[in-house]
This record gives sequence, C-alpha cells and structure tokens, in this order.
Amino acid sequence: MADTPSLRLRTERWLERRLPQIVVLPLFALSLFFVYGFIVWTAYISMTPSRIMPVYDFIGFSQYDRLWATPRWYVAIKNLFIFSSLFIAISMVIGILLAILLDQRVRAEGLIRTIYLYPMALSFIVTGTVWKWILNPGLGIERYMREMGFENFTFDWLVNSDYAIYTLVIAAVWQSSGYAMALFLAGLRSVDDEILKAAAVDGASPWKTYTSIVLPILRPVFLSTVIILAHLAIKSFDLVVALTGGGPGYATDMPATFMYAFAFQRSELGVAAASATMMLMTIIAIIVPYLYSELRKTGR
Amino acid sequence: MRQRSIGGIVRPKGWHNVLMRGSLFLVLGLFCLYYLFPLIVMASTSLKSLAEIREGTLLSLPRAITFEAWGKAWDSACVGVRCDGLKPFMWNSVAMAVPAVLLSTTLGAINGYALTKWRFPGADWIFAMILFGAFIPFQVILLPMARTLGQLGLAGTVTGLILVHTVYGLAFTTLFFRNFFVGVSDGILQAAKVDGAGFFRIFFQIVLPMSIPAIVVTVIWQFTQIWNDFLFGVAFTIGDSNPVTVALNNVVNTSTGVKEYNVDMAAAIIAALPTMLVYVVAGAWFVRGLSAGAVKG
Amino acid sequence: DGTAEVLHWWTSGGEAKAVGTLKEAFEAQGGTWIDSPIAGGGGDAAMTALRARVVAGNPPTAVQLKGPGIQEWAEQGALNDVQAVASAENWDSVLPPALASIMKYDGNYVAAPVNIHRVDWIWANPEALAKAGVEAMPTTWEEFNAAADKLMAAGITPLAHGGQPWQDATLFEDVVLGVGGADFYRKALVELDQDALKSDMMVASFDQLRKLRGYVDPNFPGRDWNLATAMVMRGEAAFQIMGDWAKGEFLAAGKVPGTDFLCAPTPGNGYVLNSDSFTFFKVSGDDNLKGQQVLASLIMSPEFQKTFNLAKGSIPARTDVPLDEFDTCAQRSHADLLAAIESNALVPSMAHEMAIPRSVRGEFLDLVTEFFNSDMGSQDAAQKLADAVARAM
Amino acid sequence: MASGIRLSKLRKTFGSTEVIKGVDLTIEPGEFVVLVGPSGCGKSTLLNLIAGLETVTSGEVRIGEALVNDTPPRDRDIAMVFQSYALYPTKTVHENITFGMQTRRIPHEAQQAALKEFSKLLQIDHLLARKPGQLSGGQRQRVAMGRALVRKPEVFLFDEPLSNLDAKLRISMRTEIKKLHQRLGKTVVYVTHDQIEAMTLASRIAVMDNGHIRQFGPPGEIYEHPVDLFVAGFMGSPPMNMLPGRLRRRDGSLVFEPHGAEAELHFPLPSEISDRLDAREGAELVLGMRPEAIFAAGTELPGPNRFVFEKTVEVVEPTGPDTMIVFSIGETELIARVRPEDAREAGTRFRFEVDLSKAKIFDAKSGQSL
Amino acid sequence: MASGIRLSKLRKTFGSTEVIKGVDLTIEPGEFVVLVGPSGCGKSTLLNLIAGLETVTSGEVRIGEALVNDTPPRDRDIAMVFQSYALYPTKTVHENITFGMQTRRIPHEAQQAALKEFSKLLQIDHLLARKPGQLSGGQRQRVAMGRALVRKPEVFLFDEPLSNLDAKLRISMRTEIKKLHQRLGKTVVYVTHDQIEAMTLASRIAVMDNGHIRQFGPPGEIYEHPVDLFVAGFMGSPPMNMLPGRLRRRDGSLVFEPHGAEAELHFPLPSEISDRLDAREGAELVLGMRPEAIFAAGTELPGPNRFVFEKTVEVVEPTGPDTMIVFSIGETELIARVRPEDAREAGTRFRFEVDLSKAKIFDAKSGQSL
Ligand SMILES: Nc1ncnc2c1ncn2[C@@H]1O[C@H](COP(=O)(O)OP(=O)(O)OP(=O)(O)O)[C@@H](O)[C@H]1O
Ligand SMILES: Nc1ncnc2c1ncn2[C@@H]1O[C@H](COP(=O)(O)OP(=O)(O)OP(=O)(O)O)[C@@H](O)[C@H]1O
Ligand SMILES: [Mg+2]
Ligand SMILES: [Mg+2]
Repeated sequence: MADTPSLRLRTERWLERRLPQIVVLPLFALSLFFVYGFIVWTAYISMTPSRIMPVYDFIGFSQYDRLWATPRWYVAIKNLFIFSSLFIAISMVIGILLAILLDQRVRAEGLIRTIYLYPMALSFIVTGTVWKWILNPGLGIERYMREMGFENFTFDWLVNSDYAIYTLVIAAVWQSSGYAMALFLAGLRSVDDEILKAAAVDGASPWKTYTSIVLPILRPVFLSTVIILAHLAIKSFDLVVALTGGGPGYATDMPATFMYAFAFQRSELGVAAASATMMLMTIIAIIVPYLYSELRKTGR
Repeated sequence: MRQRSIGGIVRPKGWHNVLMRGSLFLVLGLFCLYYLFPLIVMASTSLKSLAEIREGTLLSLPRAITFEAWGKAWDSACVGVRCDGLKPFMWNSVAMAVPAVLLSTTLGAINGYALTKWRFPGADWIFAMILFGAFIPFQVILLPMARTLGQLGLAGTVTGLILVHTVYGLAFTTLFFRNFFVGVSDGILQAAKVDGAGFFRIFFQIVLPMSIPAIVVTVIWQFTQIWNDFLFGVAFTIGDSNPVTVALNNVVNTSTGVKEYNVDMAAAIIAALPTMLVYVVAGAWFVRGLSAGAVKG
Repeated sequence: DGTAEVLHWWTSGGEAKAVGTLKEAFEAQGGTWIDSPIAGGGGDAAMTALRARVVAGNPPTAVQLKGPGIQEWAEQGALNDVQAVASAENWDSVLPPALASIMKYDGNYVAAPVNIHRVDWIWANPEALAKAGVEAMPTTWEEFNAAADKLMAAGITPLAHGGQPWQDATLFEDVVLGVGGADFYRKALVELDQDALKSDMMVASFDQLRKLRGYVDPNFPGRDWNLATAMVMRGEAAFQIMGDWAKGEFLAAGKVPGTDFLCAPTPGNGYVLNSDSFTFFKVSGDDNLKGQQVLASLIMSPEFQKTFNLAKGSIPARTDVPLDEFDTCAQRSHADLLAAIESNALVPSMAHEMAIPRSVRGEFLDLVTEFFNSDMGSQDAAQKLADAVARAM
Repeated sequence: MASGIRLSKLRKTFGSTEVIKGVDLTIEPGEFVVLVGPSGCGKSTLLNLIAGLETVTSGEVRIGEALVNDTPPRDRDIAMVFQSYALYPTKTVHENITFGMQTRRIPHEAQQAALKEFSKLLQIDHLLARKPGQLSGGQRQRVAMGRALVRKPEVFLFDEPLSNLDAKLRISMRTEIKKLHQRLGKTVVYVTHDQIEAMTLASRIAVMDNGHIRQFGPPGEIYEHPVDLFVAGFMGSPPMNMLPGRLRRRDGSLVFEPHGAEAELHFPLPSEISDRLDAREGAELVLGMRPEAIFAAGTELPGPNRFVFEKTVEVVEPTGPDTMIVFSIGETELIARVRPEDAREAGTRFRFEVDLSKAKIFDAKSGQSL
Repeated sequence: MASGIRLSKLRKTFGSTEVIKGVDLTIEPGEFVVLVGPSGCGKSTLLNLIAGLETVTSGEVRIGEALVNDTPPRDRDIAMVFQSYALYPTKTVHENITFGMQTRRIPHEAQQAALKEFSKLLQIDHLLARKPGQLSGGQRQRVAMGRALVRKPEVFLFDEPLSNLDAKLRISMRTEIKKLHQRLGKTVVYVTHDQIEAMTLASRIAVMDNGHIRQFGPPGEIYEHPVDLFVAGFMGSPPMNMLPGRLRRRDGSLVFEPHGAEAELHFPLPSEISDRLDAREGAELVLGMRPEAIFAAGTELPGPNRFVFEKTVEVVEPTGPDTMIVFSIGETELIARVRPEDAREAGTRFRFEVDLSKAKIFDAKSGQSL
C-alpha cells in the first residue's frame, strides 16, 4: 500500500523529477527550430537557383561549383583562418594577463576595467573610421612618427594587401580583448580564497599560482571565452566593412562579408547559402571535437 | 559591494614591491592607452568644428573646443526626414534591450542550471546543440526569421525583435551559466534539497546569489550585443521604432552627402553611453568570495 | 490623403533635406508619411531590410531603388505599377529615353526617378594645376596623363582616389567611356558582350587604368571619397574623378565653382548616367495605394524635382525643368545631358548599379579592384573579367 | 511517529569503484544508530543513499514502509548535517538555519522560536548576522547542526557533526542531542569517529568496513562481544591489544602461549573461555586484552582471573587522567592503562596485572571471536 | 636548524571584530606546541598570522630572528594543514601532494620518494590518481596532511589535522607525527580539540580563550596545575567537576562545605591545601575534582586523603573502558568515573570515594587557582 502512493502524488513526483527536462525542452525546441530549422532551410536554398528572393526548385550542387570557382571565396577562407587564430590567441592572452593584473588589489580597478571594456560598447561603424585614420600611413601613426623625426618609420599594413588582415586583428583585439578580460576576471573572482592561501603556503609564486592552480580551475571559462571569441571572429563583419571594406582589393574579405555581399549586395542567395553551409560545416569540424573533449572533462 | 582583496595574504613590502607595483601599473597603464587612444581621437574630433577637421590633421587635438557637434548629434542631426538627433531613438533601444537582456539571461541561467546541476541523460548533447546556435551566421537566418515573424504577426514589432534577440542570445547565456555552474559545489545543492527546496527555489535562493560574476558577464555581453545590433534592428523594425544603432548608422552613413565627422563621433559616443553605464554598474559586482565558507574539502 | 511608407538611405545632411522636401510636399497633400531611413553601404543595408520586409509580407510603399534592380524585383511580382499616373502626366515625353526604359517593367512604369547624377566628372584644384603649369582641364586621356606627369614632377599627387571597389569601378567605367566611346561602353558594360569584354579596346582601357593607378598616392586603400575630395581642396592632390556629389563637399566648405575648384567631364564626350528613383512595392489597402499614386505624381512634378535637386546637388530627371537657380557645374551637366541624348552618347553607370544586375556588377567590382590593387596584366584582366561575367550570368 | 529505515542488498558504485557492497540494515523507528568505521569505508555514502542524494545502484531503501529509491530528498522528510557542512555561502547564519523551515512554510513565529532556541543551544546566537565565510571552522559546523536541528523531520542524519568542536562543547552538544532524541523520539543515524559519542549516544552501533556492515548491536555488546578481530580492534581507544599465540595444555589446564615469548609467559585462561576451547589445543589464536584491563599490579583490589607479569616499559604516554605504558610481548606491542601516579620511566621493569576475565579469544585465521 | 617563533603584542581585527587581542608567545626552535581553546577563540587566525595568510593588525610576528610581518607566506618556509583542507580541486591527489615540492624545485626522484613514503604512511597510496572530489572526508584530510608532511620546512602548522579520522587511524597518525617531529626536530604548532593528542604530542600546550592565551606550559602542568577555572574546566574530558562552596573550620581542621549540601557533606582538605588556605576561612571557593578522582568506594587500594560519601546515581553513561556516573551535590552536577563492573542503575544509592590529594581549589570570584 505504501509502495503505491496516490496517482496525484505520483504525477507530482513524476513532474518534479522531470522538471529539469521540462524546463530545458522548450528552450531546446526553440533552438531546434530557430537554429537547426534555419540551417536546414539554408542548406536547401544552397541547392536552388535562388537569387534576389528564395525559390525552391532543386538544382543540385551547381551553386557550390560556382562558389568554389570564385577566387574571392578562397581569400575569404584563408583570411578566416589567419584572422581567427591570431585574434583568438591574442585576445585570450591579453584577457588573461589583464585579468590577472587587475586582480592584484588595484585601487582604480573599476575605472581601468571600464576603460578596457568600453571599446566593445562602441559601434564599429564609427570606430572603424577612427582606426582607418590611425592606421592610414598618410593620416595616422606613420605620419605622426615621421613628423616627430623618425623619418624611416613605416607602418603601412592597412594599405598593403599582404598585411591588411593584421590590421583587422589589431582593431578586433582592441574591441574584444576587454571582454575576454572580464570573463577571466569573473572567473578569478569565484576561485576560493582558501585555495590561493594553500598555494601561497606551498611556496608558489604568483605566476605559478595562476598558471598551475587558478587557470586549471578556470577551465570552463576558457571554453566560454574560446566560443565567444570564435563567434566574434567568424561573424566579424562590421569590422571588416568599416576598416578595410574588404580591401585593398578583396584582400581582407572574410566569409561573413562574402556571404553578406552575395546574399544582399549581389542578389546571389544560392551562392550565399552555399557559402554559409560550407562555413557551418567547417565550424562543426573544428568545434565539435573541442566541445566533446571539454564537456567530458568539465561535465562531472 | 565591498571589494575583498585576495585572501588577505601578506604581500611583500620594500623596494622589490615598489618595483613590482610600478611595473604592474605601467602595464595596466599602457593597455589603458591602447584602449583609450581611439576614444581620445573620437572625443577630440567630436569637439572640433567641421572646418578644422577639413583642414587639420585628423589626429590632432582640437584648437578651439566646441560642443556643437554633441548638441547636434543628440537632438538635431538628421536621421532621414526627421532631424532631432539620436534622442528619440534611445528609448526604443532601452525598451528592446532591457526585456531581451533580462529574458535571455534568466532563461540562460535556468538552462545552464538544469543542464549542470540536474543532469539527465543527454544533457551534454542538448548543451552542445544549443551552443552551436552561437555560430549560425545572422545573414542566413535573416530571411527565414523574417518569414517566421511575419507568420507570427510579429513583423516590425518590438516584441518580435525581443524574441529574436532572446532566441539567439540563449546560446551565449546558456554557455556562460553552464560553465559557471560546473564549478558550484554540489554539496550546497544537496543541502538545499534536504532542506526541502525544489528546482526553482534552489535556483533563485541558493544558486543565483552565488552566480553574480556569471550574471555580470552575461548581462554585459547580452546588453552589448543587443544594444549594438544593427542587422536585426534594421530588418525587423520600422521607421520611428528603430533602435538607436539604426539611427546612429543613419547619422553617420551618407553615400553622397557631406561627411560631418564631428557629429558622427559625438553620436557614436552618445549611443554607447548606456552600454558604458551598464559596464560601470555591473562592473561593481565583480566581487570575490561569494562562495567563501561554503564547504570544507 | 493616403499613406506612404518610404524606405530610403538618404539620411544625413543635404540628402535628408532633399527627402524632407518630398515629405513636406506629400503631407501638404494631406497624406501620412512614414519614414524608414536605412543608411549604410550605399543602400546595402536598406536592401537587406527590404528583403526581410518583403519576405515577412509587409513591404514599404516606396523604396529608393534603381537600375536593373527594379526589373529584378518586378520579376518577383513584388511591384505595383503607377502607369495610370504616368500616362496622365505623360512621363515618356519628359524623361531621357534611356532612363525611362529603366523605370518600366512590361511597358508600365513601376518606379519614378527623382534626379540625375553625372558620374564622369573630373574635379580639380586650379591652384595646384597652376603650380605645375597645367593650363587647361584635360579632354583626352593623353592630355590627362601629360598633366599628371607634370603634377608628379611638381610633387603634387595627380589623382586623389579612395581605394574602395565602387570608387575603383567608377574610375574604370569613366576610362572605358573615354577609351572606347559610348558604343563600346554599351557593348561591354551594359550588354556584357563577351567579345567586347575580351577586345583590345578593353585591354587598352585596363592599360589606362594602370596608368591612373600610378598617379594615385600610396595610402589610397580604404579611403573614403570625401577624404579624397578634401585632398583636392587642400591642394595636396590636383584631380579627383568622382560623381557630382563631390561638389557638395566643395560647396559645404565654402568653395566657389570656377574659382576655387573646377569641374569638367572625363574624356570621351559621353555622359555616364546615375539616377535615383523610387520604386513602388506591392502594398494593399486603399490608403496605401492612394499614397503610392500621390507619391508618384509628386516625385515627377517639376517643382519637386527642382527643390529636391537644389538640395541634393544633382539635376532633375525631367529634362524640361529650367536650371536657372543651379550652379554652373549643374548647368553644364544639364547641357551635356541633352547633347548626349542627341548624340546617343548617354550611357548608364555600371559602378552605380544603373547598367547591369547586381550579381554581375559584383564580379566587375571584384575584378577591377583586384586589378587596381595588384600587378595583374591588362590582357589577363580582360580575360578574367570575361570569365567572371560568364560565371555570374 | 518516527519511521524506521530498512536497507536491503544495498549497493553503490562510483564508476568502477564499488563503495557500498550489499548492505542490509534494519533500523527501528525512533532508534539512535551510530555508524562507525574506518575512514573511506562508505559511511557518508550510506547516509547519502538514505537521504536520496545519490542514486542507488541496486537494492532497496525504505523509510517507514515506503520504498523511497526514487523519492527525491525533499519528500523523504529528513534533516542532515553534512560532513563538509555545505552551508549556503551567500546567506547569513540566520538565513542558513531558517531556510529549511521557510521552504516547508513553517509559520514565521515558529521559525523564530526554533532559531532562537537552537542558536542559543549551539552558542551561535551572536553570529546570526554573519556569512559563513566569516566564521571559524567550529562555528560553521554548529551552523550546519543548527540547520538540521531546527526541523522536526522523520529521520535525522548526522555525518560527524561534532568533529570540529572543542571537547567541552562537544560534551554539551552530545548531551543536547541525546535529550532532543529522547524528547522527539525521531530516528537518528549518526556517523562519528568519537568512541565516547558512539558509546553514549547509540541505542545500537553499526560497525562498517569497506562497504560491509560487520556488526550491528547495542554499544555494550559491540564493546564487550565484538564478533571478530576487526570490530574488536576498531572499537576502543587505544584499541584492544591483540596478542597472537597458541593454545597449550600445561599442568592439565589450558594456557595461552604468546608467540615469541612461549618460554616465558603462559596466560592461564579463565574457565568460561577454556571450557569453550577445550577441543582446540594447539590452535593458533589471538588473545585480545583492552588497555584498561592491563594495569599496574596491586593497584586494584584483588579479584579472580588476575595474572601478573613483569615487562620493561618502552614508552610512557601521559594522557591526563591516565597514563599509557607501551611494552612488548614477543613481536607485539601492547598498551597498558595505568594511573598517572603508578607510571614508571621507560626502561624500567614494571609489574603488570591483567584481568583475564575481560580478555577475548579469536581464531587467528578467520578472525572470528571464539 | 629549526626556527623558533615569537609573537609579541599580536592583534588582529576583522572589520570591527577583534579576534586576536594581544598575544605574546615565544616558541623555542624545535618545540611542539599544541594550541587548544574553545571553538572560535582564534586558533586558526593565529596560525594564519604566523603563516602570513592574514595581515597583522598590530604587533609582531618573528620566525627565527627575522621580523616577518611583511614577508609573504612563500618566503616564510612553512607547511600548513588547513582546517578546511583547501585541496586543489583540479589536481590529482598525487599532484596535490607534490605541488609544494615542485614549486621549490625539489628533484623529481626526491619528490617521488617523499610522495611514496607519506602516501603509504597516510594510507592513501591507492588514491593517488583521484581528484579530491572523489574522496571521502577523511581521505581528503589525509591528502591535506600529506601535502604538508612531504616538505621539510622550518615550521609546521597543523590546524585540526586529524579531526575527521577514525580513532585507530588517528592514533597511528599521531604516533607518526611524533616520530617525524623527533626525527626532523622542526618547530610545530598544532591545533587540536583532542585531549589525548594535546597531552601526548605537546612539549608545551597553549590554552587560548577569546583571543588571549590563558596558560602556556608543559602538558602535565596544564593538566595538574591549571592557573584558573577556565583552564581547569577546559582541559580534561569529561572536564573537571567544579563544586562551589565555602571554607569552614570544623573540629579544628579546615573543611570544604559545598553550597546546598552544607549540612551533609564536608570535604576534609589535605594538609598541603589547607596550609595554604589557613587565613581564608569563610571564603567562597570552588573545589575542583577530576572525574577520574571520584570512583566507586573500595575499588582501589586505600590511600591517604580519601573521602567517602554516598549519593544517588542520576545518569549512568557507559563509555566502554569506563562508565561515567552523574550525581549532584547541591545544585551542581558531578561526574564520577567508575569501572564498568562497578556501575549501578540510576536511582540507586552509590558510595563514592574521592582522592582529595588530586583536588584543586580555586577562588570563586577571580577564578584563580589557590
Ligand atoms: N572574516 C571575519 N569577520 C569577522 N569575524 C571573523 C572572520 N573570520 C573569523 N572571524 C571570527 O574570528 C574568531 C576566530 O576564528 P578562528 O577561525 O580563528 O577560530 P578557531 O579558534 O580556529 O575556532 P575553531 O575551533 O572553531 O576552528 C571567530 O569567532 C570567528 O567568528
Ligand atoms: N566520486 C567518487 N568516485 C570514486 N570513489 C569515490 C567517489 N566518492 C567517494 N568515493 C570513495 O568511496 C569510499 C567511501 O566514501 P565515503 O565518503 O562514504 O567514506 P566515509 O566512510 O564517509 O569516510 P570518512 O570517514 O573519511 O568520511 C571512499 O573510499 C571514497 O574514496
Ligand atoms: Mg564521510
Ligand atoms: Mg579553526
């Protein structure tokens, strides 16, 4: 008798046990529809002759043929790899470094932190212009240094097809590394003091304390940061448009600008969808193994 | 909230320490310069007259300071046919950003909580799949999203925009919270369960107060992303209900008109002020020691 | 009465004022004007939003949309025609035929032009020219090259240029017109004839473009056009090849045409046409339809065309509007326009989306900008251009 | 009112480690069961299984009559003190203690009354406004106690609840727990490493070892009649002396000859024991003698079954009330408990007296008590 | 080799709470000092100050001869066991233990040897690959111990290092610590609540109360000659019985009349005490008798200064080796320690014998020992 509680109680129990799933599922369903549904839609569009507006006649993979026949696409892909790896690595290093430095009982912490964060608040439509001035040899740093007497100072990456991509990194790091700092700082702040004390007693230098005690604890924060930075890198659009406009030539084109150009400037929805599909597949190939190993390590 | 220093561990004194502190501030200061330099250029440009900009070098400091550009950007710059600056659009952004930030943060927090602290089979899969939404290019979802909003009758409404931001913010908010909660001791949750608290009570009364750092970074991120979003704002709102980024864009961008850099710069700074305010306010909650004394072990 | 929601990207300064006159006129008729300004990327952002709006099922009443884009949307069945108004007001007789054909789909007007911009202008600083001993504005590319060489020798940058694809393409099309003439221009850049694209004439055009590249200072990539204009204003550079909107910068700085700066068409005796127009989308509801009609009629009214273009710096799309109040450059533009119509030398701008679909234009821009920023050979460029065009068709 | 607990064939594995290896245990309603066992033997895990904080790998947990394997902790009506305290770090002491009552919608006044009562009892009434991070270890532990005590659940689970308190406080807490148990009559499962706590609080003691329960019985029985060497050696502090040796017959009666000292020492066995062992002459045995059964010769009034022998003092450990003297027989170290005033320096010969009626005999191979 | 520690006028406040209120303490090089005191009295804080984990509010901390107020922990050459363990959650047991050696660049082989030695000693050698989250409470504590023991610093600080271990393990750990101390001769400061640990390990015991040090001396002195009621009541488990009363002269000799039982009981005072108190007739005093000094009449051989009286047994608490009998004199509850076989049921009359030569006398007002 006691083994079979009333039906009401049983449903309540059931509900309670399932509550986590019940809570997550609607959100999961949203993402199934709005993310995966739309990805499927895009994948389908990439196999149609869609131009200015989507049409739904199946034509196979010819849009992919066109995509891979476009020289600009190769540039975009190559740039994505150069840009993302540099951007993620540099932002990460700066983020960690600044977070650690800021964590040293700095008096003006609030002010400094806001200074580091603020670039993210500014629209790149305008800051891009400023960066363009600063990096332009005729207007900015180069001219400045030359006027100050360094006649041979040269800093012309912005107008050099081979180096322009690195100016994107400079500006992107400027914009986002502050946020990486914030993520790490928040992580640092949730590490238990006692553990730091133990490390101090164990004779660890501050450097060693951070590298071998604190940062491993922040492993999940690394995951957050990598994902955020990767997302920023992959989607960097305003930045490219405002700073280089993809130039010189299309030397700094990126998949995001490529996709945008084809989808909305050139009315080549099909090609754009094909490029989007290629990009998503690339991301899956890189992110999934990383996620897999991370989740296994931090899951439990 | 008071800022607690690291553990109270004794720091060395003397010249060695002065040297260390000195180089610490040097590095911090150099980075401040790096981050500030463009802002200084913006601010100084915004304080110049247009004539000075045309003749002078762009990076030089203003010769005669004028706040004209600021006034113009705030309430008389033309944004299409109306010429009352950014002012009328600020509120649109607030009305959109605040609910969207609250909603996406709350849902992300609950998601992250359920996925880590009430693990069920497949939780990691669900997390990974939700997370992947972070990488979907906005360009490709624009049209299907427009279609969906149209079908829902939300096309061109603020509600629709809030929905969009919430849905696509979820990947990030879930990520932040999930990764924070992984580090929260299970023991505390067990204690709360024994104390008779259920899923939501534990969440709101125990877990959430401990996750202030996660809330801070999430709110900062979401607010920035939503406030600065242009594409969704432009595609899913109409005219007077445009968010401020669209207005800013309209002030700044001109294809064949005269460029007023001073107004552009002032407008950009004005449009960023609310976000900076969020940074300052939220930043004050970067606190240490929230989990102090919780468990032994 | 009537309601019109107008999507445009004229958001600041003189442009915004120009649209403002339209709004005022519309409201003076008792209509309700809903303004949807979306600037950015020369209308790219607006086009993006437009697509979302159409997909969502609530398109705006009228959209600032031009060139072959009008046909593309019309093919989607997304447009309403205003032929009733056009017939009543006899638009055919007052518009340049080349322009009128762009405004029509299936013989019916679906859009109304508001202005004409001339793309093939050379702007010059007379002081700089004097310093280098250049006496007259060049009328052929040979003359231009000679003048440029003198300027180089005098330490003045001959050509102020901004390295953005559309600016590169503007140079390119002006060069093609100057080198090949209007007929060749039409064959190559409008009809996209493969033979023309691969012809020696095209190679010669690229050769001249390569020459121009040599007259540009090294810091040009990414530069906005107005900064290039400022270089001319300050005398750092002598020439700029740019549409007539550059005049607005000179005027805004208080410069007087003819004395402080000079304007002359690029070589070739043609006229590269760029025109903005409003296209009417498929809206429903009497109120909206009424608004559409009223708007169409207003846009084409001579008074509006005058006030609008005075504010905008361009010239009216109607050829019958007197230009007494306009500046000398505008008057020259008008005279040349009539002459070009006469001599069949009026060509639509490729760089400014008047000539060919956006997809093909994109390939042009890619190729031209790559040519401009690399050491690609002219022969090679012509071949690649032909291939790219073939791919995009 | 109180509910009993029944565990049957209970098993728990973490990954590939089996931690609870088939436990059967029936706790009567209102009983006070103390769980003892070596560190890492599975005590906390067992409590977690009862509380529902870990899922059962196999077997059954019943509280009252109900099978609760799938009942969430909050429906089991238990209160628990965690070994790691698990305080809510962002709540004040006050809020930590009342949280469980709040969730159960106990009226505000009743909450305040309970809070007042127990914070006074636990001597933390001046700390109510602090956060756990501002407390000392013992204070945290008392807050954890308070959190459990304020409620009146069916079952209390205590996991080493007094381990970080000073002796004096611990005694008074122990007394209060005992009183509370008597007053409320709830079922209690209590883990402790403190000998005296176990002996004085328990109605029955369960001795665990490596995921098994070795013996389950009243404290006296556990102490006096350990079923095997493990239990005998585990209970008592210092533990029972275990002297291996052989059973021999000398002069007609059975004696115990310790290994390594066969020639020298023959412990005569009391008749109750020797009667039982009659048939096992020559068997390998272990003689168990608790330290308090070995004392300085002649300090107690004479009694039956006393045996006196002389050995060299190796180590002297004064503990306050008593002094421990370590000496060896053969290879085996033994401890005797003597009065401080009887202690002699290390190195001197000492006459020990052992009360053999308190001695135990175990089989050397199986370890079973004989 | 070892360094002493000298604290002078040491104070520490947290916000507005003063926790250490002026401590002066000189610990000789190589000494083993045990710090005892009620929960929350400031023991852990004192260790933290010595370790440099909290900044000193005022006063001085010296290790060896050096003033270390501003020396960071890592330059103080100490090893510490934290009360809360503070293990590194992401490191394995192995890494937790070797980390301190790594930072000090001890050669790999030496590290391995130390790890092997101490993990064996602490019985955690089978757990080396685990993370702290997969350990039981006692196992974690042993890892924390291991982390401190593998190093050979100038000073060891132990904060209740054995509190979560079972009795048997605790005894063996205690022995190992003692051996280690003898072998290495390092200075040790050791906090414990365990009476026996304190008595057996300490070369001197410091009794703390509420931020002050009450008494600092060898264990025997602390136990036998507590300076005041606090120390007397704190040391010993169960604690000393404190019987308030008055000094009277009867039949020419001084006797102690307990309050509430003046008519019935007069404790004759041994001459050593009464000589000292001659002048204080009529004074309010407290008579301190340790439980082990009160036993069943006639169980020990007769001696001098014994006094026998009869009382009703109120509570009987068997603890295994001994049984505690609670009874009252006047309003005061007292505890007697008797052999289990002598215990009688509650409610029966019982003849107690007290060894008054072990009794202490305190001034009731000042609490000072007389
Ligand atoms: N951050 C703080 N703010 C205020 N008071 C504090 C803080 N930390 C500790 N205390 C107080 O300081 C006193 C001493 O704490 P400490 O941890 O030194 O005690 P302890 O002697 O180690 O006690 P225990 O035996 O319980 O571990 C305690 O009363 C505690 O409440
Ligand atoms: N997550 C885990 N994975 C593997 N083994 C575990 C895990 N958690 C606990 N154990 C092991 O289970 C055993 C029992 O742990 P438990 O905490 O129940 O011990 P305990 O009896 O409470 O010990 P203590 O007295 O030290 O607290 C221990 O040996 C421990 O190492
Ligand atoms: Mg345990
Ligand atoms: Mg402590």
